[in-house]
Amino acid sequence: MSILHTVNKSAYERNALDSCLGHTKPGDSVLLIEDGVISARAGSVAGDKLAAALGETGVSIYALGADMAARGIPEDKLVDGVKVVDYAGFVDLAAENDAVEAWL
Amino acid sequence: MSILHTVNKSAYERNALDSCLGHTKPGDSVLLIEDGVISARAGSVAGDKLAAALGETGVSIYALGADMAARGIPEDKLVDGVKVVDYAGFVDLAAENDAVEAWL
Amino acid sequence: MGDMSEGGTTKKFLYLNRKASYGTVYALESLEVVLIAAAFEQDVSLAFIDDGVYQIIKGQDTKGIGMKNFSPTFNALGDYDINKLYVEKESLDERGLTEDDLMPLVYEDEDDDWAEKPSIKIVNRAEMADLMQDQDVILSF
Amino acid sequence: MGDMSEGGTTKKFLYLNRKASYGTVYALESLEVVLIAAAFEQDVSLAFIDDGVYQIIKGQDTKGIGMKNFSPTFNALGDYDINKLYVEKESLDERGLTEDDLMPLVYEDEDDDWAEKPSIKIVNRAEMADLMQDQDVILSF
Amino acid sequence: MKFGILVNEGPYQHQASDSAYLFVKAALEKGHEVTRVFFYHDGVYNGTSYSVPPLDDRQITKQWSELAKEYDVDLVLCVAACQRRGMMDDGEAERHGKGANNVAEGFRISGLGQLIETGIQSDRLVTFGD
Amino acid sequence: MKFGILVNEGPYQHQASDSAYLFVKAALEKGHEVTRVFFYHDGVYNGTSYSVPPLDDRQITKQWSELAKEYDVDLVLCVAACQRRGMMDDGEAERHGKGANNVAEGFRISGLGQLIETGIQSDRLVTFGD
Repeated sequence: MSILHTVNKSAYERNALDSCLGHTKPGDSVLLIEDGVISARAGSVAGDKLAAALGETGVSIYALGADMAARGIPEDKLVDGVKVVDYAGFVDLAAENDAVEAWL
Repeated sequence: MSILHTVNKSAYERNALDSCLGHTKPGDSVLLIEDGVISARAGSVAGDKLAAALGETGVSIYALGADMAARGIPEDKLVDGVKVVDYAGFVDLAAENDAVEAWL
Repeated sequence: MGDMSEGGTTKKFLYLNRKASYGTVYALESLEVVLIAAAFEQDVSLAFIDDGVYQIIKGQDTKGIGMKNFSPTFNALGDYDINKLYVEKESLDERGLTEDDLMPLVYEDEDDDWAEKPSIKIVNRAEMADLMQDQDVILSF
Repeated sequence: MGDMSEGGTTKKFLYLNRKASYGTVYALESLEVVLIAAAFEQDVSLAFIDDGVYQIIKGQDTKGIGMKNFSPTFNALGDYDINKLYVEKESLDERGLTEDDLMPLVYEDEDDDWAEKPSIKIVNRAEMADLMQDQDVILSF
Repeated sequence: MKFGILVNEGPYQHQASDSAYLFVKAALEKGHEVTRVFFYHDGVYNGTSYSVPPLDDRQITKQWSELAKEYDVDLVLCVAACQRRGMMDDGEAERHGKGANNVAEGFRISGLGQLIETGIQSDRLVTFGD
Repeated sequence: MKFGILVNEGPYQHQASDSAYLFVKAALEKGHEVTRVFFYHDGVYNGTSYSVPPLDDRQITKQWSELAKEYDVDLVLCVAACQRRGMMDDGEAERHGKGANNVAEGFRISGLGQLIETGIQSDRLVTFGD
């Protein structure tokens, strides 16, 4: 079993990312969409948290490229290890995991 | 000059209370309404933060009684120093201060 | 993907409640879906984490905000065989709450001579994460 | 409560922007009000704090999300004599951003031979708090 | 004292319009003047005449209409928000070739200038949102 | 694979319905099946036929209608949410003595049971909200 967790709000505005990361299991995936991508910028408070989670929790972290572009976040400013996907990749992640959990 | 700051979300869900408290001046008032009242419960993480703000920032902190009651928070469980007001009291606070700033 | 029972598919449904009642409509609507879902004979669990724990706090009184107090409806869940309400201990602790602050929700266990038993189970964060892994469908509000 | 000027009341309006663009509509609507407000000849300031700083970040490209990129409209503010855009340094720092990541918004100063000057002022949190104290009307989105 | 009110959210989903209503009612009962309630963004849904909530739920639109009538409060729905969100009065319906008017009694559709005007003419502007 | 979709927010205010639309489109273009899109809470506003957004803005309701037609997707608006929020089809309009139908092409009003059914019949349920 594995879960795709979606987070659509910035870690600066809401507790959704923190709460999500506290409830993942190794093998799970976390996808940042909408304002959620703001958390993935390197050299930031939330980015450091994500980097730590990548090292400690055994989860994979993804960010939706279309939402990054809209918020002016280039791929080379992402936290190391965060992977960029498009909507087709989002669909694949939903299919590859056994359930999708939205952290609204 | 003084400002009435309104905060309508819990400090556990959003950063609005933190951001608000970082932008007050001595003599300002902060009014917790809606889910914002959850932050005012004594013996909690947010409650401790509010207690510290009461001691350090020179602001007055209020909570709307009707919203406390809806969320099962009795007056005797409030952080010491937080004052309870009704809607008429909310109106008075808005009138007594020079401007009202909503932390949405 | 779930077992077959009584001619239909039975899946594990988790209702994820992370917000308090009244400030937004999600708590009320989550409860509405749970009640409707009872007719579909699925395997239903409710999770209360973050501010969601406030949904089942004792002593809610909504007269002053003009809304209906729907918290008594949680008492009816047991009659619909919905008796797995998981509340996260860390979420209670952060908010200065204990199990005693929650409504004493119960159900009658038909496998144990209809003994009255508590519907609320306090679990820690790791157990809550395990519970999530065990679901077919997770509904977030 | 504001001065009288050209037969009408002039008040100090602060537009408080705390949310990023596109995730919610508030950023766009705040900008719409600011543009309309220009016709009323009020004393207008814009504050960008928290995720609001992302509203004026460089290089926004919305093709992939199907929405209109309205960030170029910020360039027009100078032509409407709206040139007091206060950005909080602490909010930039937390997010790993610097002034160089922001759009280079400018206006032409009519009192200085139409010299081009920056509209963005980076201020610290204490200065932002002082700015708020100085307002008649604070519009939050 | 003159209060202006800004409501940024629709009814039922968020508590914002309930809070705004109770604030306005309290202000009026204390003898203050409420110059205008401006409904912006999803706030315009507060003015729909098509709403038929359960009888044991609050009737938000009706409450606004009655308050406006009793105290002569100006309830304004932002026109641009209405266009995106499917709220129209007779004028708008005709302009867009739609057959109906779903704006409730006591509400009117107008422009954002009315919000600025409210800020200028009120002693305090109080905002309710999410 | 069969996807079911839950949309909890209305159009324009939050990105939720945009994200849901782009996800559904991508899933369909990859050859997956989308059994149903269930619009709950403010999500029901996605189905208003009265919306007339600016021409340079996205036409969210129309996009849903067209996608539903092209791929035969079932777009369901929650009836209880519709009643509170002023969305009605001919049947509801008649029942409540209102004169109009503001449900756009391709959408239909039905009960919450359809959401549970979607959860049961889909391989994955994906939720978009605020």
